[in-house]
Amino acid sequence: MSTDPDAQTTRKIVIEAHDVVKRFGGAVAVDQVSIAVGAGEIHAVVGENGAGKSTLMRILAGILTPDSGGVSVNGKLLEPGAKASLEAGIALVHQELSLIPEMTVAENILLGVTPTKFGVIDSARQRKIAGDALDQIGVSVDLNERVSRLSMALRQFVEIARAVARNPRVLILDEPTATLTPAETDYLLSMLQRLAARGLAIIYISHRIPEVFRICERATILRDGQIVEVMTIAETTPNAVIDKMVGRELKLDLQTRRVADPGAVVLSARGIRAARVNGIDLDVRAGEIVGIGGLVGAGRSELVRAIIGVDPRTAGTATITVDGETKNINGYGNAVRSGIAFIPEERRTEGLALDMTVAENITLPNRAALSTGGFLQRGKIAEFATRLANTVGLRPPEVDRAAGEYSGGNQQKVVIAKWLGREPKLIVLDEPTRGVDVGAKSEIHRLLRELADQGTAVLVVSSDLPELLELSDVIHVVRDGRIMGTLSPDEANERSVMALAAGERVASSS
Amino acid sequence: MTHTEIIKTPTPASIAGGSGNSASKTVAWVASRGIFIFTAVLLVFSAIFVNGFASSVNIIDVFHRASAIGIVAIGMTFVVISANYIDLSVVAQIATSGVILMALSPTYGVLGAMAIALFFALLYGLVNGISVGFLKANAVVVTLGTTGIGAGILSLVTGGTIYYGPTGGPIDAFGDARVGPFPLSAFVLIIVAIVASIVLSRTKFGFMIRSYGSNKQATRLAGVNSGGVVVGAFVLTALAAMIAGFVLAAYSNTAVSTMSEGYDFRALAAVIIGGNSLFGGRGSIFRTFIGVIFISVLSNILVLSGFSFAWQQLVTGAVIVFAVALDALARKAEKR
Amino acid sequence: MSTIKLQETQTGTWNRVKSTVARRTEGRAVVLLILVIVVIAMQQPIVFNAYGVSLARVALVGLVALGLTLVVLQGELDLSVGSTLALTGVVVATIPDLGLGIIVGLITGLVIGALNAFLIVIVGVNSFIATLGTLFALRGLAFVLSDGRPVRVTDIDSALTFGRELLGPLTPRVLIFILLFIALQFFTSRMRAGREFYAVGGNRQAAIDAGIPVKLRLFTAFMLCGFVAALAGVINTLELTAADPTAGSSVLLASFAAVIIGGNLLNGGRGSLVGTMIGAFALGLMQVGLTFAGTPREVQDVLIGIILLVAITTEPNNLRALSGRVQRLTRGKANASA
Amino acid sequence: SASNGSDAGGDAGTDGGYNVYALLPQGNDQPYGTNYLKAMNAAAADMGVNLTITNAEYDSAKQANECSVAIASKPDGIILWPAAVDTIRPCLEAAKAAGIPVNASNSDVLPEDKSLVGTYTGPSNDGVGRAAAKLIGDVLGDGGGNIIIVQGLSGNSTAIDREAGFRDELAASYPNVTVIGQQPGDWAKDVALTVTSEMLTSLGEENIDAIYAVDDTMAAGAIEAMENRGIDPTTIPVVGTGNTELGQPNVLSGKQYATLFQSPVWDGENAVTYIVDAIDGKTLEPNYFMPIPEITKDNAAEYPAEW
Ligand SMILES: Nc1ncnc2c1ncn2[C@@H]1O[C@H](COP(=O)(O)OP(=O)(O)OP(=O)(O)O)[C@@H](O)[C@H]1O
Ligand SMILES: Nc1ncnc2c1ncn2[C@@H]1O[C@H](COP(=O)(O)OP(=O)(O)OP(=O)(O)O)[C@@H](O)[C@H]1O
Ligand SMILES: [Mg+2]
Ligand SMILES: [Mg+2]
Repeated sequence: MSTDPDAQTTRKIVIEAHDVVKRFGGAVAVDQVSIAVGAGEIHAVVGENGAGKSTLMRILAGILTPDSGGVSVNGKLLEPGAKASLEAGIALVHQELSLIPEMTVAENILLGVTPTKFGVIDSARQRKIAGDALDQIGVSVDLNERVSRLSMALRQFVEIARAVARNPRVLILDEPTATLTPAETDYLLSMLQRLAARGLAIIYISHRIPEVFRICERATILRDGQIVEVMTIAETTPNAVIDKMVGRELKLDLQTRRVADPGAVVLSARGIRAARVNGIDLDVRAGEIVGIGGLVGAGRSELVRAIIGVDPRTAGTATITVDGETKNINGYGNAVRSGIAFIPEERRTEGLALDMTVAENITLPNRAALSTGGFLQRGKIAEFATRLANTVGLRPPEVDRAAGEYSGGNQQKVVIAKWLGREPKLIVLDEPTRGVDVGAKSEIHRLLRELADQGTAVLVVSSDLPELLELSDVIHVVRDGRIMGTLSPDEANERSVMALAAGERVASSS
Repeated sequence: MTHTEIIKTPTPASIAGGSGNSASKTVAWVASRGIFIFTAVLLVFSAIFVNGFASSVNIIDVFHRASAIGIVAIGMTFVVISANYIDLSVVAQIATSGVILMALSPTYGVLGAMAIALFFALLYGLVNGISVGFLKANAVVVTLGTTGIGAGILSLVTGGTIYYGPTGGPIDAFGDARVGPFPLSAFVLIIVAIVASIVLSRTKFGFMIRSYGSNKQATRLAGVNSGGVVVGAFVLTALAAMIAGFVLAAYSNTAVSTMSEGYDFRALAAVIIGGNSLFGGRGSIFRTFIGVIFISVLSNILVLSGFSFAWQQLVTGAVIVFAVALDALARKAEKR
Repeated sequence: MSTIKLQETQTGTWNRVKSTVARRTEGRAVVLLILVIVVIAMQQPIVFNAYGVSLARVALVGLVALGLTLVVLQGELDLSVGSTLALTGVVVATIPDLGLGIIVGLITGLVIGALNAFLIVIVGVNSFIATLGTLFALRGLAFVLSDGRPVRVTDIDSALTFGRELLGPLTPRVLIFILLFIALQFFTSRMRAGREFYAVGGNRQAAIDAGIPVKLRLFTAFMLCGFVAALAGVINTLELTAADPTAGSSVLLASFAAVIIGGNLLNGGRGSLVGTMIGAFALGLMQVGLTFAGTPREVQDVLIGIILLVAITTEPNNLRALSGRVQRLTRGKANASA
Repeated sequence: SASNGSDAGGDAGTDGGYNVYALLPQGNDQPYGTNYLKAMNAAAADMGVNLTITNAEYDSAKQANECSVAIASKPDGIILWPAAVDTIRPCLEAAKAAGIPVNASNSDVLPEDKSLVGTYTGPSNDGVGRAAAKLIGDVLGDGGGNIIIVQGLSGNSTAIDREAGFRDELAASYPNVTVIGQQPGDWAKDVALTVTSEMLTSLGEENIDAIYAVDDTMAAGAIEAMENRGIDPTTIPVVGTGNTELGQPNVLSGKQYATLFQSPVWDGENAVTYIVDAIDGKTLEPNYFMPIPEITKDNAAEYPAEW
């Protein structure tokens, strides 16, 4: 496909991808994408969750081999494989951290390129190079510390130092700021500009459009694995970029959002403390959607998991009230029995048994209803599963197919479907649409609204700000395991949430 | 026999369908059912070429070889499918129940002795299960430990005494009993297989074991008491080991603390040759049953053909390697 | 140029010590070893006087465990070490020329390791299953080659001299054991290839992404493991002047125990040869002590079983899981009563 | 000379008593070993000997280490029941160097190692095999015939020695008797039962004229195998070894043609008796062989089973 209308660069092209295609099963993650980045350019790649950004980057870094198309550096086509790409000077900072927990900072920074004398690690040089890399990005950390003992932010910087240490021609960063505070982010961005000034080609992925506009020269916009357009930042506006990303006029029209009439309190948590949760009080009412905002690492997942007993609490109590009867939530099993449903953050590892069928996955939480005298009712199961699959709009609705065969969005629908069977009183979702494509995403949103309208209490953790703003009747913003502020729909906007999440109002105490 | 399972490990690729990978899918289909084909081939081959294999007396011997080990393997399948690799302590468990049966029936009667054996079986199941399920300890190490403790105590208490029942006594009678051409123990094996198969494939509990083996976290987050599931798996294994102990003791009307040496890995071998996945989730009792038949027939014809112990070991090992290699290749073929 | 501070850097020696300790994985092994040493010092001091003998026992328990550790560090397992030991022993004994026999024996070990690695890395069989198969097959081969009988080495006298004390009361076995430990410890802590074992075991995808030759590392580990098992077989054969095809039946579980007690994580990425060494010392010294005391073998089995059970069920994270449950339960009660 | 504190069985009657290590490959884990130990401990108690007993579970490397442990604790004497006779030369030499008398028990050392032991007490396993061969050869008569062997655990030295003696004797004196089949019964009745039955199947009942089961437990298995197939055991003579509690009834009832009485009591007692003599520096014969009476229906009653 041609990208004719797209903005070209006058710079000397360093890295180039030619019509790369990558499929995962049926789903096409990257479709006929071509991209060229010049020396000294910071090039943004933006798109919604699941647009194919990370996949494209993994292809550029030689970690994934494209089904067709290729990657070339300085006009030379690369062999497939990570090694060739590394040698060609491509360094990737992964979205999900890829450090070795039990190795030291120095070892991690030079992983794969450890300097040696006759096979013996040259620790002096190792420490020197690692130290220099950290200096270049201006971060100070004990080189002998085991990475497993570092904070998320610090791990992120170690990852970046690791990329820099290979003094690459091309530096790729996949959502590096997701785990950072504004101060840290600010620092990172200026750092990238310094690196670019030295002639590095930088590819920068972020969901935070302002960052893109601050440092990037051009932006490649992906949607559903395809290039929508390549824009020159100087000649466009954030709204234009967002619209292209989403493929429709995205207006958060607060007037037309559903009017919630919250009923009685269903979930009530008081003084919740746990690992990385430092004393939280929180209520969720029937028919109300409560949103939890904050940065990755703020402890939101830990918060909700502690409330409903997935992870142990160190202090605090949580109660659930169903038709006037109030029960303590001690332990997760008890929570589920009293009408709580939980859609976890990690779909593939916590949400589904991927190699079991959709029907079996749906049966799991409903096993009691679907069995008599300890025996499963097969006929009943098929009928039951199909009904729920249709309710959530699973496509295709073949419940005898293994869950792992479905796309991310459909997998998430299955996770939700299996809980709907229990008609939960409270449904807790952690990152409900992470990696879910646009269509599925809006369907899931519709589903959640309907549930709320039917009087279900909903508690949503999301890093996806538009989603949070769109769904929530009230938003609690979490930082360092504390609620920094609570925003009503009319107070809530990207700015106000971010401000709280970054702790700007309470800068002194952070 | 009921027999539900997910034959292939589904991967995103397997719905890519379309061109090219249909061939590799056929490979996968054949390979994943390899054991059934091999067993059939082996049976036909033996019937034709191995002198005396098809005789009714020999069928009995095949079943004698199959029954005790088969019952253990069927029990072990629950531990394997719950993704816990192996229960090494079955060796100690079999001997314990066998010795208790033979040593205590004179005083407490057969049923009394069985009741006492049941107590110890449950003890084994609970200790193993709780350590693995609730203390999250590695199953191999835990059962290695309980083996040392259990076998040590058994040996301390009984010494090497061979306990034997009166000839013609109830236990001996059971051991010698035939139904048609088959020894009673064969029916015990088949009944255990059917019951186990129903439990694993039809009941809520079996479903939870499979689901747990397939994905521990997701199962727990669906509100399943995952620790309890693991305990259940180990208890079932222990019960099977107990029954195997009875059968083994009855077969020779004797029991001694060393009667079940090697049953741990031999049982696991049967489970694996059957094509059950060690990663859990995937598999069935029927597969284990076939694996047991395969191994038993194999050793039977090796003896019939006069192979020395050495060659029997060598061939058995080679067959295991071949079977598991094929299984792995099948999974690869699917991924492609 | 400005730099930002993201962590409270560890200051003061005490904090350094604390964090250093926190990094180690050998904690429980050390505790056990101290316990054993104290008890022995009170009950069977002779264990220390006859340290040559005691070390020989430690070497007997620990040698194969060293090789096994390399595999475990990568999150794999090798069940075939016992059979490898037996087979190589027979090979050594059946070849008339002792020198040649030893070389062929050691090569056999490497080949077996390569075979295991091939099944696991290339064919893609789970290591537990693959080595279960070779466990049977190699034992069978040992029986075939030896016709099921012990095979006596031709050159008994040279073999005998090998078994004798070489340095003070230390036999070659002990010296080889110590040297091998030093070599492998150096390999896994100072050499790039060895150090990368931790990456392969700790986060295999990340290791691949970083361009580490993961397959090569796996091959290396399994071949080293096979080599060490073979070495043990050679040493046994020389010390005993004969090879027994039934040898090594207890080796697998004993080595496994040493590795586990040594605090090596079976999922890989965490642990060390030092830990295995400590584990081997704890087990070996305990066994010698119990032997001196004439404790029945059964009692020894029970003791070791209990230690294993305790060692594995007291892994810090397991305990945390447990305490979490207990807390919730107790809280449950409290609330109920409230 | 007492170097270790253990006072097990220590009897104030004798001056502190001798400290003796008994390095055994089996013990309470085997029927024979269990009764061997009983007798040994009893004898030791009488003679005021402090016994330290080890069980190497037929792992010769383990036994070698236990040997050096023993030598290190400088006992007055060592009783060695080899796990594998081929592997004990180093142990014997070390003991000799340390000036500790060693007697072999139950399984004799190889001829070339004979000079290194004070004496050997126990059955002649080779002799046991030969005796069995005589019994079978004689019962089959000049016509000879075809026989099968049910062996002990593969690689076990007692089993190997008995088979060797058996085959040698056949070759020497009964050329018409041919061994047409052999399988390990692992010392276990159930295994023996299965393999015998399978050999009967493959070789044909009619072609088998006698069975040598290396011990009575397995003989019992062989007999049951025949009974299960409706063969009258008296028609195919079975010879075993041990005169065990399991075997004797079969001999009495005639189901088992004969056995050879091997007494763990004699074995255990004499091991102690002669190590004391050795320590006391008495001159000893090279061997004190356990009498191995041939037991048949007729005389079985005179020999109560011991294990
Ligand atoms: N290993 C995989 N197997 C199957 N599907 C995958 C795999 N990795 C990614 N996908 C799918 O490919 C599509 C693109 O994923 P990718 O991670 O590239 O999106 P992304 O743009 O990085 O999203 P995000 O902004 O959330 O990081 C998604 O639908 C995702 O579910
Ligand atoms: N400082 C830290 N130290 C250790 N682990 C951390 C740290 N910060 C975050 N994590 C881990 O990273 C993951 C994301 O953090 P967490 O889930 O607490 O944040 P969140 O607010 O839920 O963000 P997310 O949107 O990623 O869920 C969690 O698994 C958490 O355990
Ligand atoms: Mg991404
Ligand atoms: Mg989270």
